[in-house]
Order: sequence, then C-alpha cells, then structure tokens
Amino acid sequence: MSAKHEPNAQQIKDQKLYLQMGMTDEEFALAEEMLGRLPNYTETGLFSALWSEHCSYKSSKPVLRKFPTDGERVLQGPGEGAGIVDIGDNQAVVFKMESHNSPSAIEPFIGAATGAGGVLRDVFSMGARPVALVNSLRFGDLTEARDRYLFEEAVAGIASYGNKIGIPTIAGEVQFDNCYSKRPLVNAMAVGLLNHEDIQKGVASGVGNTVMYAGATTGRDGIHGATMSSSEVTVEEEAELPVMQAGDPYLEKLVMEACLELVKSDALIGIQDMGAAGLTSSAAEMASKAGYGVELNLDLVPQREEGMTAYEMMLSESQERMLIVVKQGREQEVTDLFAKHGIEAVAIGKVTDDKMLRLLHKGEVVAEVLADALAEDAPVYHKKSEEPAYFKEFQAMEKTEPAVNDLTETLKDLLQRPTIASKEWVYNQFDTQARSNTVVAPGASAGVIRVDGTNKGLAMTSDCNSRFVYLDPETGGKIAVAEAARNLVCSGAEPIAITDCLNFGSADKPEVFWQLEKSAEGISEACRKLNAPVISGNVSLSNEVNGVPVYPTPTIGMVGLVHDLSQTVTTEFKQAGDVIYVIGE
Amino acid sequence: MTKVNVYVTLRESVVDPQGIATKEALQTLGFNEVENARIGKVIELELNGSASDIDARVKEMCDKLLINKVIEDYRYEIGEVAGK
Amino acid sequence: MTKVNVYVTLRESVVDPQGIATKEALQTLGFNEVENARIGKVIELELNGSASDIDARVKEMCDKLLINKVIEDYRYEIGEVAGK
Amino acid sequence: MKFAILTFPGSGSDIDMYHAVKEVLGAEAEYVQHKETDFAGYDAILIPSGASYGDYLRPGALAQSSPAIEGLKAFVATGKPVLGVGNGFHILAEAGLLPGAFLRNKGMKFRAGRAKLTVHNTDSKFTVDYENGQEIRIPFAHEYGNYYVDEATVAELKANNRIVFTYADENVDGSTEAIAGVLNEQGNVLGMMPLPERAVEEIIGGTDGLPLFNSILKRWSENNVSQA
Ligand SMILES: Nc1ncnc2c1ncn2[C@@H]1O[C@H](COP(=O)(O)OP(=O)(O)O)[C@@H](O)[C@H]1O
Repeated sequence: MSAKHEPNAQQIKDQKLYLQMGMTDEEFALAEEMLGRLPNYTETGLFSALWSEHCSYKSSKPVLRKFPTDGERVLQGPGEGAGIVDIGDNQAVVFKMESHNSPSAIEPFIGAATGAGGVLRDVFSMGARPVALVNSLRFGDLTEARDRYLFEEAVAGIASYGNKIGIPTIAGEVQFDNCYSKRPLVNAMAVGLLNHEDIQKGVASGVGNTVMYAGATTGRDGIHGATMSSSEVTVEEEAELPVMQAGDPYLEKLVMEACLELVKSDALIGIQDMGAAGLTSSAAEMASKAGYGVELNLDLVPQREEGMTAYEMMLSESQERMLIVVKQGREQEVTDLFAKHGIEAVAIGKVTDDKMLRLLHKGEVVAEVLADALAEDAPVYHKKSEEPAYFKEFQAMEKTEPAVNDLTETLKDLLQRPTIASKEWVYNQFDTQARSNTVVAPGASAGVIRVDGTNKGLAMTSDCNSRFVYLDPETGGKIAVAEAARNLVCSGAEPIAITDCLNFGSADKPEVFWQLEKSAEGISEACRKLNAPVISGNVSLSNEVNGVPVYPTPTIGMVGLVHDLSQTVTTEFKQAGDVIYVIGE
Repeated sequence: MTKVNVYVTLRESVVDPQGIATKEALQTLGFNEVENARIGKVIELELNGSASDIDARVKEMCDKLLINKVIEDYRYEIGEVAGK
Repeated sequence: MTKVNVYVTLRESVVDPQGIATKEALQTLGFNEVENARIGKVIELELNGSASDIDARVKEMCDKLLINKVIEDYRYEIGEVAGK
Repeated sequence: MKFAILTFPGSGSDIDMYHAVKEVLGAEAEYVQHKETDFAGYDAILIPSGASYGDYLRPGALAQSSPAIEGLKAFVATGKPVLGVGNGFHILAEAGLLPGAFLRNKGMKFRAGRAKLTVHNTDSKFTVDYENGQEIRIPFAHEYGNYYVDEATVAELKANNRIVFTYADENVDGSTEAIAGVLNEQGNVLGMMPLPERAVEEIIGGTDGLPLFNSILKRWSENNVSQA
C-alpha cells in the first residue's frame, strides 16, 4: 500500500478502519483524546500495535502485579528485555521465556525458529552472552496429520535456529492434548550470563544522543504481527495472512557477537531488540522508559523493498534488528564495530527532550505522538472474572480412584502415551553439547550447564501440567512451580527465580480471565514459599481455535544454581542392588 | 511417463538469507556484476500413466505438500512425455 | 540487467534422500502416480551490465562456487534482458 | 607448538575447540579470522564446527570465498597438520583438500548424540595415541553428515589406508562405507564429522577425543626434536 492510497484521519474514524487493526472504539477515542486531534494512518498503526495485548499487557497487567518480583538476588525484574539474577562472584544469570504461538500455528518451522531468535535477542540486548535454550511445546495428540506436521516442523525450526547460532538446547517439555489441535503452543526460553558491570538497559536518554539501527534490513514482512499474536487464529484464515517474517540465525549470530562487543564500549547508552511491532515498540519504549523523546528520520532506515511507507516501516517485524542509542559523536566507532562483524549500523535519529516519538519521512513529519501515550500510558483493563460452571461441577464430584486390574498393562498403556513416552525424537535434533559446557543434557530432570571457568552450574527446566491447571487453576499453578523446583533440586541445584509464559484463551471470556487470575495466585504463592521470584515473562492470550480456548497453560521456566558441579545428580539407576526410596506423601 | 518440473521460489517480501549470502560470496570472488541472487527449489516429478488431469493433480500436490503458501510461490512445467 | 537461472540437480548416481522422502510423502497422500521425485535448486541471478561473455562468466561462477561437481549437475538459462 | 583455530563468520564451535586445546590440553592456541591469509606462524590449523555462512547454498561452500582458503591451501602444501571437524570437514571437502561431498542425513533431520567409532589407521599424525581397532565414543551434531564418495574413490581411500574412523554400530547419517573420518593423500589433513574437541573432559563428553589432540602434539615434538 502506498502512502497515496492510505485513508486520511477522518476516513479512519468515519469508516472505523481502526477496527481492522485491532483497536476498539474506546481505544480509538482515547488515542484521539491523548493526541488532541485525530490520528493519521501511521499514528493509528502505532497505537494499534503498541496497545495490543502482546505489547501492552493491557488485560494481564493487573494479574501480573500479583507476582512476587523481588528478592535478594534480583538485579533486574520484569520490565526489561529479560530479568537478571545474581549468582555470586560478580556474575549474573539473565533469562526470559517468550511465546510464538500464532506464527507457529501458521508456519511452524519459521514460527518456532523466530521464537528462539527473538528471545535470544532479548537476552543479549541485556549485555549477556546466551548460553542455553529451553523450550516448552504443546500440540494436538498427533492423530491428525496437521498436528503431526506442526509438531515435526516446529521442532525442526527450533533445532535449526539454535543449532546454527551455536547455543545448546538443554531442557524442555512436550505435552500432547487435543485442546491444542491446530493451535500449538511454542514457548522458547533463553538463558545468558554476564558480569555485573555489563548490564544494559533499553533506554533512550541524553538529549542529542544518536539513535542507531543495526542488523537486517526492513521489509514488508510481519506487518501487524503483534496484533495478530493477540487475536485468535481460525484455520481458514491462512490464505489472507500477511507475509511472515522469516529468521536468519546466521545474521543473528553476527549481530549477537557485535552487540556483545558493543556492551563493553562506553559509547553505548541503551539497546533494545526490535521484536513485536518492531521499530515502533523499541523506539517508544526506550523513550518512555527514559523520560525522553525520540525523533527518527525514516528515510535513513535500511530498507529491503522499494517504496515502503512510514506505516510499513514502523510496523514491520523483520527479524534480527536492534535499536541502539549511542553518545553523540561516537556513531562512526559503532558503525565500524558492526562493520567488522559484517553488519550494517546507521544513525536514523536522535534523542529529544520533548517526550515525543516523532517520525520524519521524505521531509515531512508523518507522526508525532507522546512516547508515554504509546507505552507507559497504554490502557489497562480490569476484565470480568467468573468462576466457570465446570469448576463448580468438578469440585462437587466425589473422589474416585481409577481401577487398575493389570498393572503391567496399565504401565504399558501409560508409557505409550505421547506425553509420557520418551522425548528422544525431539531432543536428538538439538545440538545439546554446543559450547562444551553441558553437564546434563536433555533426558534428565533438568538440564545443567557449567558456568565457564568455575565449578558452578546453572540448572534449568520448563514445566506445566495444563490438565491440572484446567481442573483447578490455583492448585495447578502451584504444582507447575513445585514441579519445576523439584526438577532442579533433583539435579543438585537451588532454585533461584522463574520466568513464565501465560498461554490462555481470550481474556474477554470471564471464565478464562478467572483461570488466569487463579493460576497467577497459585504461582505467586508457590514462588513466595520457595523464595523464587518472577523476573521476566510473557503473556499470550487468545489461544483459541474456532472459539474454544486451549487449556490454561502458564508455563514455568525455572533456573537454579548448582554451587558445586560435583554434586550434580542424574536420573538413571546407576547399579543393581542400590536401594530405591520414595520421598514425600 | 510424464515429467513435471515444479519451480518453487520465496515470495517477494520473504527474506532470502541464503540468496543474500550467496550474492555476497560471488561478489567477494570478483563477480561484481551480480546484483541479486535468490535461491529456490526445483522438484522434478516423474508421473506414470497418462492422466488427462495432470494439471489438476500437480496443483493438488503443490497445495497439499510441496508448497508452503505462506512463504512460497510456484510455477510448473509439464515436460517430455516419453513413451512407456 | 540480465537474468540467469541456474538449475542444480544431484547427479544421477547420487541417491537423493530428500527426493525419496518427498515421493513417499506424496504416495502416502494418495498420489500413486508419482514414480520418482528429485529435488534440486534454482539459483536466480540478476547481473548488471551487458557483458558479452555472460556464458563464460556464469560457467565460472558455477565452477568456483555454485556447484559441487562431486554430487551435482547443472544447466542454465539466460533470460529476459530488461533495459536499464 | 602453536595451533591456529580458523574461524569463519557463523562458526559456532570455535569456542569448544579453543577450550579443548588451550584450557584442557594447555597448548598454545589462537583464533584466526577468515580474512587472514598467512599461517606461517602456526604449526597446525584446526577448523572448528558450527554453521559458517549459515550453511547456506551448501555447508562449507560459501567459506570458499574467504581469503583464508588460499592461505590454508598453502599451509597444507607445507605438510603441517590440518584438522577439520563437522562443518570444518565440509569446508575442507568444498575446498578440494579432501575428497567427497556431503548430503543431507539419511533421516533428513539434524541429529546429535554420541557416536561409537572404530579407529582404523594409527600411523597418521592424528591417531598415534589410539590403538588399531579401538572403539571410541565421540559426540556428533550435524544435518549434513552424510558423506558421499564414489566407488573409485572409496577403493583408493581403502588402498591407501586413508579411512581413519568409521561408525561402529550405527552409521548415524548414511555415509558411504560408514566413513566418519578421512585423510588426504599426503596424510596431513584429517576431516571428520564427529567432534573430538567435545570429548576431552570427563564432566562434559568423556575423554575419547583427547588422544587425537595428543597425537598431533606428540608427532610435532618428535619431529622437532629429531630436527633439532
Ligand atoms: N521440547 C524439548 N526440548 C528439549 N528437551 C526436552 C523436550 N521435551 C522433553 N525434553 C526432555 O526430555 C526429558 C523428559 O521430558 P518429560 O517427558 O517432559 O519429563 P518430565 O516428566 O521429567 O518433565 C527431560 O529431560 C526433558 O528435558
């Protein structure tokens, strides 16, 4: 679409064109009020993308506030690309979990691959070197060809990205249930390490400092990905979907190495990955967080396609791009640093003191919006919550025990269930030993890597039994955290913090919102008991197919500290004659 | 025996990192005339029988398996029909 | 601007695991007429200038980089020469 | 003895190789970038695994556009040892320094794990510390590990004892004659898909890869003592 054909502000309002972009009537009115005038096409795009659930957490914010986020080890809680936890000796672990559910439902290979790519950028934009990947996958029960295809391709996509960039996948989980048929959940977690002095934040501060763009060129791919992630996908919709953003692990590896060199430079002020809603979210968030404004000249943005409009550039979700703020006068140095790694980095704007996100294109101001209006002051909703009828029914049911007549048969039957069966098929596709620090590879309770040059280790796991959460969200939430903690403890680690990915149906359904609230309460309580705060996370709502929500699935990613690697324990029986104990109730 | 060649290319807006890397390598080797390179697939099929509805069958194969429409375009050629 | 399409296929003597997998998948989907499938590459090049020796240049690119003769064969087409 | 670890854009396991040689073996090692052309200051070149140039076009192919390839060829001609593992093997084969080429794994998927290998030739610069017929366990991780050589070449390789390692029980990726590691004609270049640098510590992947590096060191010091 060229600028000439873009509707004008009045048309957007009169024809309610904002609805197609995912904005409600009230939201459009609020945007108009904040601006003091009608938003033009580009501005409407900015609002719709940043006010999507994926970027603003507008429905989930009140729920997320329940989480304990503090602790003596926490150096950075939720709010940045990833959370940071101290592990002693001036070192810290950085981690985060992200969902890539919608893209994976449409194109599983690319969707899953870019999920891994995105969460890795979140980690290295904090200044940390990624050292491990973990994933959490949910698919239909594999009786349908489409689900087998989705599963096979998503696993291959994760493998391809992680293997090529050279970061080992050391833990994960897969659950199969028909509630995920055609609507898989693909959550990826990345874990990195840094020294305290290298911690970076995504801030655009210091009037006159330069905003730079580094990495891949911008194309028309993935436009409106953020709003898409926040809406339900029906299977028939596929044909009309916009072009998907593909990933390039090779380029990301180069960008990563360049960024890890850049964080050592005092020219750097702030750095953030261009994730969902690309340039829009990174620029607005960096300005809003710092309390400054940002002015971008879009003519300077490296473009892959001809004739791109401001709207398209701002909403593109082309992968492997970073937004960087550097001290005025140090631009060349940064350009040279990136060039050494084969990456283009160019100045595209500057930090201002007027708190506006101002966009120039072809000599004209094409958008001018308060950065806070897009980021910090985005609407927050207190959705209606209602205990579902099924829950009352279940609570009223008498406890029954399943009759087991033939133990051997039942055991065999259980072992054949895809959810219980060995996951070797999955993790044999992952380069689990890359970087030569993997002490415990997948196939145990948790993955363990050595902290380079020390006798310490990091253990990690992802867990959630969504059937439990469905049956009783609060208890199920607790169980998810407890299971993760047990997996770590069994490996010889002390649990230190969690990240999470809240995968639910539409928050507009009061029953779904209730599930969300209750499970968050359960998670919070378990985290408090275990002294393992929530330091980062992600929310994915509207996981529904044709109106039916998936089971509530708050995936927990937990990291533990192994104080002494010689104390690491693995799961297998070691020798005949050893005594077997059962501990607990 | 009918031979069909299906040519699969990435849709215009999809990044083709493979093409970009190949272009750059060619340029480094001194082939400066190379402005652009894109890499696609050829799927060469040999079909038996002499179905009258080859067109429809090939389209169906592409839809059901060979092509990923979210990222790919395709065209095909029905080639030499050698006797059998 | 000259467009050149280079078609790369595995040499006949080389087993093509991807082709076999594709053939089997097509047969499973009911396309029983598929006797054989082989998967190759198309490399679409855009060359600037109007060198008179395009043939020689393209052959050189193939020799030096685009083709691995141990396993691959190729042919190419020089396409529409649009003015520039 | 000084090792060069030759890296290309996208190399990922350079760090594994460095760790093995420098920190575990305690040998002298330096990273050398793909733009370097002169390796005269080194006694051996190690080409690590990873996905150089994203494995695009064919794994190992695009590395041929790097300036280092000419220098590498000159280095090989001097007779000093060169070891390429995983993607490093791809690069050596694409450069024509080793015979053969690579196809996708027979299972079509990336595969990782530990392979059991049989050692066949213990006269080479790389294997003096192993025993003939010894079985060792070495990690592997690849999608294009299906090594292809034609029949005539196989005959030649066998006749000259150039097949150093084969997969013992399971030919993990469908390689011709289960070949896992092969030498050039002069015997100073070894390419192998399994990754010995990931088997140098008990806590990580076992230690079956150590004798390979020790062999290189041993041969070097023998030669340098006799020359002195
Ligand atoms: N998607 C995956 N990625 C990596 N490892 C996985 C994945 N799924 C399962 N695993 C590994 O397989 C093993 C068994 O997994 P699972 O059946 O979920 O066991 P558990 O009941 O102990 O959580 C664990 O070591 C786990 O880390």
